[in-house]
Amino acid sequence: MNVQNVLSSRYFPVVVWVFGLLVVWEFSSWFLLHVVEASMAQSKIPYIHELVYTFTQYGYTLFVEGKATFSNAAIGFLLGATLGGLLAVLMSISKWIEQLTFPYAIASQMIPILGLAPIVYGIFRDEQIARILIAGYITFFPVALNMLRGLRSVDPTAVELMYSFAAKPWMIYWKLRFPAALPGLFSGLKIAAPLAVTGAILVELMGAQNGIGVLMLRNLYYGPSHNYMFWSTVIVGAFLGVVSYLLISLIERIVAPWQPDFRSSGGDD
Amino acid sequence: MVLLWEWQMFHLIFNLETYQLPIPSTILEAMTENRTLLLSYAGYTMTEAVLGMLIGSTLGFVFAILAAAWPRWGKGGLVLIASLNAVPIVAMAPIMNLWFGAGMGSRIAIVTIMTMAAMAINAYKGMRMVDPLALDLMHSYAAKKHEVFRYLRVSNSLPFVFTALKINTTASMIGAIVGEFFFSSRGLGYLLSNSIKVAKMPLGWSCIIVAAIAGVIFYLIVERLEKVFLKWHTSNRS
Amino acid sequence: MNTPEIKLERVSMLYQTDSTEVLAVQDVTLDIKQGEFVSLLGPSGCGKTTLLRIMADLIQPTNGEIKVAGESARAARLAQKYGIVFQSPVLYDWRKVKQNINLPLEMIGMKKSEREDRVNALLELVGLEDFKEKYPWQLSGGMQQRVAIARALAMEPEILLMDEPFSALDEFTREHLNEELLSIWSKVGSTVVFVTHSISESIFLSDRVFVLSPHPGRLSSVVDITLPRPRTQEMRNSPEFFQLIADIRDSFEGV
Amino acid sequence: MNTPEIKLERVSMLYQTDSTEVLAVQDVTLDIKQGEFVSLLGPSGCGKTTLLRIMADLIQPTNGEIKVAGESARAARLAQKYGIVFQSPVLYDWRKVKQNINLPLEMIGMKKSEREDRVNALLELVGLEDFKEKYPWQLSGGMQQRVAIARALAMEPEILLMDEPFSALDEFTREHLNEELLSIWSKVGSTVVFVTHSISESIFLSDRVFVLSPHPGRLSSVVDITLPRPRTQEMRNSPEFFQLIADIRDSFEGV
Amino acid sequence: SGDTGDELTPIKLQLKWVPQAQFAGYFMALEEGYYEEEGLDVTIVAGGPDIVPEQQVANGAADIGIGWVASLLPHQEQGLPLVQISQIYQKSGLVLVSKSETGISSPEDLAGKNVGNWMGGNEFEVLALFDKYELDPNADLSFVKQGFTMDQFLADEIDAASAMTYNEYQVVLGEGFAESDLNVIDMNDEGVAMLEDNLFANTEWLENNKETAAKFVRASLKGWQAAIDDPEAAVDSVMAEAEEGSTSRDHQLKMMEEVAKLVLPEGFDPANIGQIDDEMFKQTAIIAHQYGVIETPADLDEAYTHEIMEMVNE
Ligand SMILES: Nc1ncnc2c1ncn2[C@@H]1O[C@H](COP(=O)(O)OP(=O)(O)OP(=O)(O)O)[C@@H](O)[C@H]1O
Ligand SMILES: Nc1ncnc2c1ncn2[C@@H]1O[C@H](COP(=O)(O)OP(=O)(O)OP(=O)(O)O)[C@@H](O)[C@H]1O
Ligand SMILES: Cc1ncc(C[n+]2csc(CCO)c2C)c(N)n1
Ligand SMILES: [Mg+2]
Ligand SMILES: [Mg+2]
Repeated sequence: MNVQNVLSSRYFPVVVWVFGLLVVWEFSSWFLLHVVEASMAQSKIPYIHELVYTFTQYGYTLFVEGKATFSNAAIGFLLGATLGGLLAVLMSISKWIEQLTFPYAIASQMIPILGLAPIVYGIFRDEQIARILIAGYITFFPVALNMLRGLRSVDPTAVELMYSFAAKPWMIYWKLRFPAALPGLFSGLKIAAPLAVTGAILVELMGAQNGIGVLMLRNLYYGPSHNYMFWSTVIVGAFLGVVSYLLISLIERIVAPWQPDFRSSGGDD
Repeated sequence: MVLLWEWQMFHLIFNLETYQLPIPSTILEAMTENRTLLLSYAGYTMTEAVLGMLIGSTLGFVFAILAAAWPRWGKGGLVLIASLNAVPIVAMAPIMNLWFGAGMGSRIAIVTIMTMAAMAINAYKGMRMVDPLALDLMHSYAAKKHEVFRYLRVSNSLPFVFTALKINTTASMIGAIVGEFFFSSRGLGYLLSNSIKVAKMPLGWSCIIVAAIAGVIFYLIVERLEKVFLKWHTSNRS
Repeated sequence: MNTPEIKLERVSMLYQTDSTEVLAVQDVTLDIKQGEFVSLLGPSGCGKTTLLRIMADLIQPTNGEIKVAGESARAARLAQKYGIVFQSPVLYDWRKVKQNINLPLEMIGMKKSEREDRVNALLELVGLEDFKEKYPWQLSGGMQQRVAIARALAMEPEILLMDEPFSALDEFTREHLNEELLSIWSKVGSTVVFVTHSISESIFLSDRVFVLSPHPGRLSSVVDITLPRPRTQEMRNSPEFFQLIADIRDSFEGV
Repeated sequence: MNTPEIKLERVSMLYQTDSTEVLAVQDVTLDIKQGEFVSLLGPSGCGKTTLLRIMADLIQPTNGEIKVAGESARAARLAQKYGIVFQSPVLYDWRKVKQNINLPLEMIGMKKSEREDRVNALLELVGLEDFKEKYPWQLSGGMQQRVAIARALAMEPEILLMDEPFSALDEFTREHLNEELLSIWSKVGSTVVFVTHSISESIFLSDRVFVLSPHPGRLSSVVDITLPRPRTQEMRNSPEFFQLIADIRDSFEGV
Repeated sequence: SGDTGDELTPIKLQLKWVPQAQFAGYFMALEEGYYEEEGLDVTIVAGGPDIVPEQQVANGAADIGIGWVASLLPHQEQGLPLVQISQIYQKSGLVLVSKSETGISSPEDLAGKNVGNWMGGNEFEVLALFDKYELDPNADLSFVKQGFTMDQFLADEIDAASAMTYNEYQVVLGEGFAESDLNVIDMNDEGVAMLEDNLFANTEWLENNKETAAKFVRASLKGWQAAIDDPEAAVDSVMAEAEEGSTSRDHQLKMMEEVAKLVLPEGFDPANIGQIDDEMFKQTAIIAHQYGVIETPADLDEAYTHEIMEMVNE
C-alpha cells in the first residue's frame, strides 16, 4: 500500500469528506463555546467527542431503534416509490390527465400529517396501515416528478420506432419509456430514500413504541440535559439517509449501467 | 364544483365524521370569516417558502456544479447533502430555532435545507448526463471547464433543474408550514396546528386549502417558467 | 400482384411551429404496387423523410389521402406490416446489439429459440457477428446503422420503409448490402420504399424511381427502371444504366 | 509549407471494455503536411473515426506517438486549432440553427457584429438562410449535417477534421459543397483530414488518400492524387480520374 | 363485564405527551399488575407534539385518553363523541416563570414583555391572567408561541415562559438556576387555574364498557396512590418505559414529587383522588367560554360524568 494507491482509491474522497466534516464540526463547536461564548453553545453545535462518547454508551439502543426505523422507512419507501411511479405513468399517458390530477397531487402535499392523520385513521382504523400510508405519502412526490420527466424525455424517433411495430401502449412503456426513464427515476429515488427515513420518523411520532423518532422526540422533550443524546439521534437519522442513498446508488449501477456517466471511457476529467 | 362534489362523496364513501374532515360549506364559512388573517398569514408563509426555496435551490445548484466539475469529490458531498433530507423537521426546528431565533429566519433555514438536496441531485444528474459527442465538441474547442458548464452542461441540466424546482415548490411549502408548528407565532402553519389542536377543524382546513391553493399557484408559476425556458425540450414539442 | 399497395392522393404536409409554417410536401399523388421496389430520390430537405413518415402512419398529412392495401395507413401499422429504417440508427442505449435486433421479434411475440437463430442470421448478414455482445456506443457509425437495418429486416415486414439506410456505409459494404437487400426482397416479396440520394443506388435497386423537387416537395417525375432482374454488379457498367443516370440527372436539373 | 503538420508514429488504439478488447487501429504511421488535404478511406468499422479522434486529442492512443505542428495534439487542441465535423450532427437542442453555428465564435470571443456577418455567410454557403431561426429538430437529417459543417467552418480552423460530413447529402448538394469546401480551403489554407467512404469524393478533394484496411485498422496504401488544382467538375469524367478510381479499388480489393 | 376466565380485556390509553412521571400512576399500575388484577390488558400509547388525544380516542385509535379539560371542551363542542370520566390533577400545574433580573415580580410587570406559551389549547389560563390584570395580549405585551423545549427562555428570547411545575420548571432549575433566581406566577394563586390532566373516553365505547372503564380507573387510581406513596418505585416504572439514555432519573423523580402535589394537593382527601370537582370544572368551563375556546357555554352534564367514579368507589 503506497501513498499513490491510497490517494487514488475510490474511497479516499469519502474518507476525506467524513474526516473533514468532523474536524470542521469539532472546531465550530469549540469556537462557539469558547470564542464566541454563545448561549447554549453545546445545543447549537455539540462536541463530536461528546457525541462519540454518547455513542459508546448508548450505541446499542441507537442501533436497535435505528434498525426499526430503517425497516419502517423501507416499507414506506416501497409504497411511495410504487405510488409515485404509477402516478407518473398515469400522468405521462396524457397531458390531460396530468392537468387533472396534478393539482390534487400538489394540494395533497400541503396537508400536514397533523391534518392527514385523523382522516387516514378515520378511513382505515388501523394504526399499522395508517403509518405505512403516511410514510408512502411523504415519498411519492419526488419520485413521480422525476419519473414523469424521464418518461417525457424519450427520443421522439425511438417512440416512432415503437409505433411502427404497432406496439401496444404498455409495450412502449415496458420496452422503451421505462428503461429511458430509469436515470430520472433513480434521481427521484435518491431524493425520496432519505425522505422515507424522515417519513418513518414522523410516523413514529404518532405514538409508536420503537424507532429513532421516538428516541429523538423524547430526548428533545426531556430537557436540554439530553442534548447529546438528541444530537445522536439526529446523526443516526442522517446516517440512515446516507445508507439509503448509497443503497439506491448501488442499485442504479446494477439496473441502469449504460448511462454515459458510468462509461469507463466516457469521462472527461 | 367537481371538487366540492367529490369532497362530499369522499365523506359518504368513507363514512367520515365532520371532525375528521369538515364539509366544504363550513370551511368556506371559516375562510370568509378569517380571510384577512388567512391572507396575511399566507403571505408570511409564502415569503418563507419562496425565500428558502430560492436560497436552497441556488445552493443546491452551485453544489451540483462543483460536484459535476469534480465528480470524484462531489459524489461524497452529494451523499451528505442528501442525508440532510433524513433529518425530520421536528429535529431541525429546535436546532434552527437556536441558530436563527424564532423568527422567519429559522423557517427559511429549514426550507433551505429541505430544498437543497433535490436540486443538487437532479442538477448533478443533468450535468453529467450529456451526450459524450457534445462533450467531445467542447473539447475540440479547447473549452475550459467553466465554458463546458456555461455552454453545455448547464443547458443540458435545465430539464432536470426544473423538475427539482417543481419538487421544491411543494417541499418548501411543507417546510415553511410544518416549521411554523413549533416556534412561530404567525403563519398558516401556526394557525393550522393551533386550530386542529383545539378542534377548530374548519379553520384548520381553511389553512390547508389556502396553502394548497398557494402551492398550486406556486407550482404553476414554475411550470410556466419551464415552458419558456424549455421550449426546445422533447416534452414541449407539438 | 398488381393491386396498389400504397396509394397517395394529393397529399400535402404543412409543419406548423409557433412562429412559422413550412410546406414540406405538396400535392403528391402516387401508387406503389404490391411487391414493388421503389425509391424516393431528391435533394436534402425536399420532403423524402416526411413522405416516408406519412406512409408509415407516424404523421398524418394535413391534406390528401393515403391508403395502404386498400385500408388506412393506421390499419396497416396496427397489423404490424411495417419495418422501418430511420435516417439515424435510433438504437436503445440499454440494449446490446443482439437485443436491439431482437426488439421487434419480442414485440410480435416470437419464441425465444426461434428469435436467436433469426438474430444470428441477421448479424451475419450485416457482418456484425463479433459485435453482438456490444452496446451501441461501442460501435462505429456505420455499424450502428447496420444494426438498425438488421432490426428492420428481422420481422420480414410486408412493407419495408428505408430512409437512407446505406449512406453511412462504404461502397463495398453498401454494394454488398444492396445485393443482399434485393435477394431478401425477392424471397420475402415485401413492398419496399427506399429513400436515397444516390442516383445509381436508386437505379440498381428499384422498379421505379420517384424524383422529388424541393420547396415545397413535389413529385417531379417518375422513372421506370427497365433493367431486368436479378440485377448484377455488371449492370452498373451497362450503357442502359448510364442512360438512366443521365435521364434522372436531367429530370433533376430541370428542377 | 512542407513541414509535417500532423505526424503519427506507430499509433495503435485498443478499446477496452469490462469483458472484451477491440483493436481498432494498429501501427499506423503517417505524415500530413501543413495545408494539405488528405482523405481517410476505408470500410465501415476500420478505425477511421478512431484515427480522427486521436488526431483531435479526444482520445489518447494506447501505443505510439502523435505530433501536431511539432507539439502534442493536446497543445494544438488547447490552441484552438481544430474544427471538427462529427459523423452525426451533434447540434445543441436548445440553440436555434444560427446559434448553433455561432457557438464556436462565442467560444473564441468574437465580437457580436462580426459574428452575425460570418454566420449569415455560412448559412448561405450551406443553403439554410431560411432556416436560421429554427431548432435542430425542425430540420431534415441532411440539413442538420449542413449546420454542423457550417459550425466547423465558422472559426476557420487551422486543422479541419471532417468525419463523413457529406454522406447524408444528395449528389448535387454534395458536389456543390465539395467545390465550396475546396474554395474555402484554398483561401484559408487549413490542413484538412477528411473521412469518407466515397472513392470519387476522396479523389476529387484530396492531395493524398490514405486507404485503411479493417480488423485491425491498418494503413494499407497511400495514393497520391496528381490531378491539378483547382479541381473542376469536368475532371470527374477524365481518364485520369477513372484510373485513380481503379487504382484505389484495387488497393481496396487487395485487402 | 367481559372478564370471564383468564381472558384479559384489551384497552388502550393515549397519553398527552411522551412517557414521563407526569403519567406515573398508569405506569405504576401497569408495573404493579393492578390492571391485570382487574382483568385488563392495558397498552399505553405515547403522545407527542402531533398527537391530539381527543382525536385519537374519537377515532378509536385509543379507548381512553388523557388531556386537559380546556382541550376536551372544544372537541366535545365540535361533536367528537367524548366524555370525561375522571379528573386526575386537582390543581393547575401551569406557572409563568421569569428570571429575576427581568423584574417580573407580579403579573402587572408582564406589560411590555415577551410572554411565551405553547398555544394550541394551553394558552387560556394565561389569557385569563392577562384579562384579570387588564393586559391586552395584542397591544400591551407580546404573547408568542413557545416551543416544547425551554431553549427560548434560556436564550432570553422569552422573558416569561410558560412552564409546568413538574417539567419545564424543573428543566430550568436543572440548567443551574436557583429558585431565588426565578420569579414564578402561579395560576392557582391568581384564581385563573383550569383543570388539566383528566381521563376521558369515547362515549360509544363507554356505553358498552362501563364496567371495563371503571376497572381501568380503579386500577389507575390505585397506581397513583402507590406512586405518591413510593416515588422511587414510581420512577422505576417510568424509567422502564423510557429508552436508555433518554431521560434522567433525577428529573423524573423531581417530576414525580411535583405531580404528587397536583394529584393529591395538601389537605385533599386521598379517598377523593380522581374525583371531578364540579366547582373547578365549572370555573374551567367558564374561562373556556370567556376566551372563545368554546362558542356556547358548556353543557356540564354532557361534558363529564361521575358515573364511572361512583362505580369505582362502590
Ligand atoms: N468507445 C468504443 N468502445 C469500444 N469499441 C469501440 C469504441 N469506439 C469504436 N470502437 C470499435 O473500434 C472499431 C473502429 O471504430 P471506428 O468508429 O473508428 O470505425 P470507422 O472506421 O469510423 O467506421 P464507420 O465508417 O462505420 O464510421 C470498431 O470495431 C468499433 O466497434
Ligand atoms: N418536425 C418538423 N417541424 C418543422 N419542420 C420540419 C419538421 N420536420 C421536417 N421539417 C421541414 O420539412 C422539410 C422536409 O424535411 P424532410 O425531413 O422530409 O426532408 P428530407 O427530404 O428527408 O431531407 P434529407 O435528405 O436532408 O433528410 C424541411 O424543410 C424541414 O425543415
Ligand atoms: C399539543 C401540546 N401542546 C402543548 C403541550 C404543553 N404541555 C402540557 S403538559 C406538557 C408536558 C409536560 O410539561 C407539555 C409540554 C403539550 N403537551 N401538548
Ligand atoms: Mg430525411
Ligand atoms: Mg466512423
